[in-house]
Amino acid sequence: MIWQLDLILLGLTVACALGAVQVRDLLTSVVLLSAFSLFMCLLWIEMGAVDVAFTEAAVGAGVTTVLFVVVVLKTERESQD
Amino acid sequence: MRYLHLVVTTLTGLLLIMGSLGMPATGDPDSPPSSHVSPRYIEQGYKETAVPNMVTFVLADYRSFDTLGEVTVIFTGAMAVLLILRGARSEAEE
Amino acid sequence: MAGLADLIGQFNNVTYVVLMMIGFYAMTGKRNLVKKLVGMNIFQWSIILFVVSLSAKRDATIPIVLEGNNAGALPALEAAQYVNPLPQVLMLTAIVVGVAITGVALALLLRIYKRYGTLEEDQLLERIRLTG
Amino acid sequence: MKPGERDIIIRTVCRLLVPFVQLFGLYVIMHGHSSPGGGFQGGAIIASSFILLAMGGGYDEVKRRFSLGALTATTSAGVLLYAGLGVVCLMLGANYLDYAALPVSDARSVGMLLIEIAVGITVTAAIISIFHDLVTFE
Repeated sequence: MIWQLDLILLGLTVACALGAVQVRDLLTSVVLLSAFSLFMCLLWIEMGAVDVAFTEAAVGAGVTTVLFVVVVLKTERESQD
Repeated sequence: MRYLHLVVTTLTGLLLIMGSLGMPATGDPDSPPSSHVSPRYIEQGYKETAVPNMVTFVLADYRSFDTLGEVTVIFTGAMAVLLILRGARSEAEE
Repeated sequence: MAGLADLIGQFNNVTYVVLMMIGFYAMTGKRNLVKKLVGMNIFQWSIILFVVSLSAKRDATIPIVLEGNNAGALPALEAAQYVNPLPQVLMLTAIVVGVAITGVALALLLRIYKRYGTLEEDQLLERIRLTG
Repeated sequence: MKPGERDIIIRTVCRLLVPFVQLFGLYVIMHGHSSPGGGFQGGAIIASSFILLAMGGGYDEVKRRFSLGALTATTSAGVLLYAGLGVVCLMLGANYLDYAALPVSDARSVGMLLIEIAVGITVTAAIISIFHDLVTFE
């Protein structure tokens, strides 16, 4: 564990999460969720959980984003809040 | 009433922060989760199973029942999506 | 220095609560259903962050046995040298199950949009009341 | 260029990448014993190769390569392989899912490899199935 790196990555995840929740364009929100997931993946490599990081990179940042994008493109892209 | 959700969120968060201050510090080698059953896995697992990756042997050997349940959950998820979306199509055709 | 070490040790615990608050706020406060789903994903990953944080150990390496330093004889393994594999196993499966859950939720969203033509909660409630 | 058609560069690069991605997914499943990897990760990687094919060549390209009935059957086949290995152990006189009873050398390692393959089959087929259902819903 390197605590300086830990602190930076935690800050970046919180920033990405806030952006994903607050932004009005849903496609941007989904892409920010993907970035959030990728920072989580880096955080887990830093904590020594390589298998979890691998799963997160393949599943969380890859497949979940594709499923979300399919649904956003099939419905509406704008959100009211 | 408009800001009720903010109040609820803040209250829950404060309670959780208060509760989590008593948690063991991250990286503590003697914390309760690291001192009960996992030393047995780390020290004996390689001898017993001849697999170097600890996550793999705990996932597929010692906790195999658990993984069977998870695989069943994924299967159920795929079947639920199939029934929700493909069932709708046959309903519309009738 | 004990005070600083204690403070550093609580970073992850506090951040998981902050992420969980963000997710909970999105689930309760936002009116768009896709936003609620994004919040649900953040909530889920905050719990995974909490459990994986329990597995970390100072000065420990990844949970894969180092082979080859003395050929033939099995290396003597010490628990303090490797991070705890058990929480990682539990969360590994939780992530993949999360995709199945997200898939089911997105399927329900598509059905709702096909039937009512909107994903905003207040408009949705109004249309449900109108059509009965 | 018609609306549903992709650029030839995107189409060619996606189609060229797919076999390598699938090979890497198989490597991740098979090599999960001594490096990070396993059934869940490898299954997700193989499934994402099909998603890449769908993005590159249009979804009709992918649909020509497998039938829906076979996809559903594959999803169940993984779970059945997993549970069936447990029953095999039961028949050999050991507990359910106790691979040490299998009549091969390094039995627990071999049993784990079979489990990983079963998990990989289920995850691949389940993710492709979910993706297919979401994309083709009208």
